[in-house]
Amino acid sequence: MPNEPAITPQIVAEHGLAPDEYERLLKIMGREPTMVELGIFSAMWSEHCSYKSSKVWLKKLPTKAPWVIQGPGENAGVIDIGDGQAAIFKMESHNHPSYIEPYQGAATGVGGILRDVFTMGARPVANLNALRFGDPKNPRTRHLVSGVVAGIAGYGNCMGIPTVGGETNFHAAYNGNILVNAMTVGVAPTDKIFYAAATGVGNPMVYVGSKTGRDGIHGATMSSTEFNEDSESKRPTVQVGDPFVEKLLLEACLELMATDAIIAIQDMGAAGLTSSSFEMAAKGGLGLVMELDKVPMRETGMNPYELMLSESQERMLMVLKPGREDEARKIFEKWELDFAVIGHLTDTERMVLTWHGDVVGNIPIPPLVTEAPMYERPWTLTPLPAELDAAKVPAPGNSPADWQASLVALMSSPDLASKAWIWHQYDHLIMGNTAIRPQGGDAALVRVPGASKAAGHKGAGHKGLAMTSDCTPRYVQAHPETGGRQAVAEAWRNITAVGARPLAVTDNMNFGNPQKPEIMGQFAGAIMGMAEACTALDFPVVSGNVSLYNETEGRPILPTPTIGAVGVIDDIATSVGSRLVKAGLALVLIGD
Amino acid sequence: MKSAILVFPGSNREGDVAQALELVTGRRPSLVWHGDGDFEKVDLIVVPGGFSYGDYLRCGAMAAQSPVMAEVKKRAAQGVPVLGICNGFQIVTEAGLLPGTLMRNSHLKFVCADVHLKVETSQSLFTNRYQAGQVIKVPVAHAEGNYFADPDTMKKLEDRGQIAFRYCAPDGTVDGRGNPNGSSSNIAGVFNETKTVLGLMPHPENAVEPMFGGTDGRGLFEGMVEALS
Amino acid sequence: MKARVHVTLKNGVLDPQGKAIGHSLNRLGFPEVGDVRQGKFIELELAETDQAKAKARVEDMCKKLLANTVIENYSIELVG
Amino acid sequence: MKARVHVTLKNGVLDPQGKAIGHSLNRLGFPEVGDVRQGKFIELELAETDQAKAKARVEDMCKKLLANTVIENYSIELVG
Ligand SMILES: Nc1ncnc2c1ncn2[C@@H]1O[C@H](COP(=O)(O)OP(=O)(O)O)[C@@H](O)[C@H]1O
Repeated sequence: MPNEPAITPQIVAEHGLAPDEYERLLKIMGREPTMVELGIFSAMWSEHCSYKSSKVWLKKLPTKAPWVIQGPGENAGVIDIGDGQAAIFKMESHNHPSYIEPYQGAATGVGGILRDVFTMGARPVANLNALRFGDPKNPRTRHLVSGVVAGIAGYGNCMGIPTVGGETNFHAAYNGNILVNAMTVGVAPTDKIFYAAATGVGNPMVYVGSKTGRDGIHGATMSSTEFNEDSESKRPTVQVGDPFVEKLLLEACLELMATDAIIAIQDMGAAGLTSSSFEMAAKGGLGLVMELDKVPMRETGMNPYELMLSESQERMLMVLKPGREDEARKIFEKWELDFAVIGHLTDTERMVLTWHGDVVGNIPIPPLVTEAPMYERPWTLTPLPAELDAAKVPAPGNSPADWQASLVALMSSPDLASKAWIWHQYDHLIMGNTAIRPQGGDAALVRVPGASKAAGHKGAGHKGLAMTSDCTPRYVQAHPETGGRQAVAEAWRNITAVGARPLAVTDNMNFGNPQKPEIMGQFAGAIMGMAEACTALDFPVVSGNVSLYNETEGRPILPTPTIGAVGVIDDIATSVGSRLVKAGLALVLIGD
Repeated sequence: MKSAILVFPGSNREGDVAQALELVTGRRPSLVWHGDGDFEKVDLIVVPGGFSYGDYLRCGAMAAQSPVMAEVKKRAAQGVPVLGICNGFQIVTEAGLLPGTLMRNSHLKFVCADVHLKVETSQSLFTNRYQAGQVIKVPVAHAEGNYFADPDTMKKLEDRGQIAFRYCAPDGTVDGRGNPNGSSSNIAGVFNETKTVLGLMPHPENAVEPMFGGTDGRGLFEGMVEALS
Repeated sequence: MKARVHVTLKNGVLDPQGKAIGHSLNRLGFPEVGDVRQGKFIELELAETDQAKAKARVEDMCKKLLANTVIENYSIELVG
Repeated sequence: MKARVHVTLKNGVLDPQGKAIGHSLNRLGFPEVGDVRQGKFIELELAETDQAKAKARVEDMCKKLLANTVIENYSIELVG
């Protein structure tokens, strides 16, 4: 390539690759990489894409059950919910972008998780979000809260997907690293689920959606490094979401999916075209030629490096059956979206990138994937804290006035106070299927469309999906194993409390810097606790996401393994909410 | 009763209103794509909620200029009933089928909540199943539902009985408490002069089933069936 | 050629956004701020070289789409 | 004194609104319209008579509230 700069150690470091990781790259390539190749390795081997610190631990989670159709490893998890229907769901973080630009960060987080779900063929039926902010007295907190909530509302409402639940907590440990975890649940016929594995040498690779701009270049590496003073300077890379285009993309994809033209499909999320193309080719054991000059571009003067690493939103990559391009193009043009054939599959197991006919990148795919760094980072478990001596904890006074004061203190604490001001900004009723709304019960409950009696559903009435998101970070901090167990158990209880059968879990592991043994120990402990609880409850983990390096100037967040759970109820008429519906009923306390 | 629901890029409550109409009429309405200048003869045209064209520029502005709306204006002039809900209300006002305009909510936020509406008249094909003064509970879900018209227009609306619904307290009191968006005179829905076009911000289509938001919105659909079948 | 269009609310039309911005500024320590009005500013690239023609076309765009003349005024500037 | 503030998206930042407006205008019979960008235009009444001081204060308002400097630029004009 013209004007290729020489790769210096400084450029390597700027790409977040450790010296030994760069050595590994040289061995795979057998030569010095071009800039675009370096960028690709850097993105693919970032913590965000490679899970290099967490993979060994994630393997310990139970992922199987007779009703699991697809566990971790695809865009989202898939479970059988009867009547020929599947629930497809996942949770994902957009923590760092939301701290930098709360509205757009949160909005594009919602956009990303929606794509993960509809890329598999599901129509999304509900969204949830788990939010952690810093001290409410911190002046920045107000700005972050209002921006994040408006961003989630702006995107989800425009998409027409009800946001039916979530959680919102405050703690000073999140002052410099808020958490924005978004979850989407979708429904698809079990025989119409789409996967990412590319097959068929010669088949066309097709790009659809929005044009590519210079948004979020280096986003994936940014979200894998700690914040510091100069993260402000990374600001211009913030992605801007366009929910209107995503709504068109959803409808266009579902319309094309109703035909049999698609072989494989994958959304462009973190590390955009790079990760989507590598994943599709690697899963199919094939190679790929991509003509980057054919990528629809929003700005002039873009180069291959920028095209491969851009995180522009609302884009998808697909492999079509040969000869079906025109049929597909018509659908996307009807929805006023870009459509471009940008390459084809080969049997070389290499990713060959061309730019106006010149080869600008040529990378062997299997070693990039299989020889990606994997770390068994040192870890020290958090010891079980000493038991509190109840006698030493000051008890509140025992007069009615004291009780009242305690109650007021509890009810006015930001964590317990009503979150109605948040969920009233979310359209939680659209689609007309919301049976249990926010604050209506321990889990949200949404009717499953198309599963009425007419569709052969065995139950007498409306089938529903119950969903919840739970975690109590201070428990996890005190003792990660117990806290991890507790989070799973609470999610399970919340599903059962509305009368549904808990089926499976998605998670979002939000932690600090994994290179610190005590943080890695929190991660390990939480996983062990979650694994234990999921196994005991027959509650497999089918998808999830890891967000590490949530630290500011060395201060980590509270360990926060958010658990999202889904259950099914055969007849919504048998569900129960948590409202006291009439006076004179008995209140009963059960359990230990 | 044969009905057509318009679909614009970004419409998203067309399924909700189709579900409601089907429930009440037993007949699936047809969906009409915005680019179609012509469509089959129907007894009712529904412009549904959503974010047509992303609600960019002004809510409803771009959709109002589409070929299908030119056809809708023609049919409305011939007396074909038109129901605009939420974004549909914004579209039909932008298209000039109804007076006034819908501005940003006074608190500037999107609001999704059940509200109470006072039915102002039962004398219309849309409201004949309700009684004047009756209070119903249906949800709203919008960021720009703050109805505004100049004083002359407001006076005309009042004088000619063109106000269909007003936001109110559960007991029917019309004052600031029940108003979710700052609308002038608590207006939630208005008619054209002949009461064949109705625009309203709330979503009766999300209040037609007991377990999914109640049934207070059902009357609107049943009333139309009665009037138009 | 480029057109710069300003779309502003007519006098007498309530401006909830402007009002909210004014309040916020007052609260943020800017008591000197009185009335605030928010409008739109739209820049258009035009493949047209004749000033007069361009002006007439943009006028038309304003009437048809860019402004809601029931509540908004517009003004047009041409550059380059 | 009055301040007129323009807030526009930085170069390279996606402008979904502008894009949609451009498409719409093309469809409505204005094929000459190319790129469209939408920004905000804010007018503020100020109880301040000193130009230099007013300028500094409005600058501050832009940074604190009126513009999102992560993705937006602003420019200030003082009148009267
Ligand atoms: N960020 C959010 N998004 C949507 N709903 C939320 C959010 N935060 C809280 N909620 C909803 O508010 C209600 C109360 O939340 P919470 O105080 O966490 O109670 P609980 O512990 O009973 O779930 C729940 O129904 C919850 O789903």
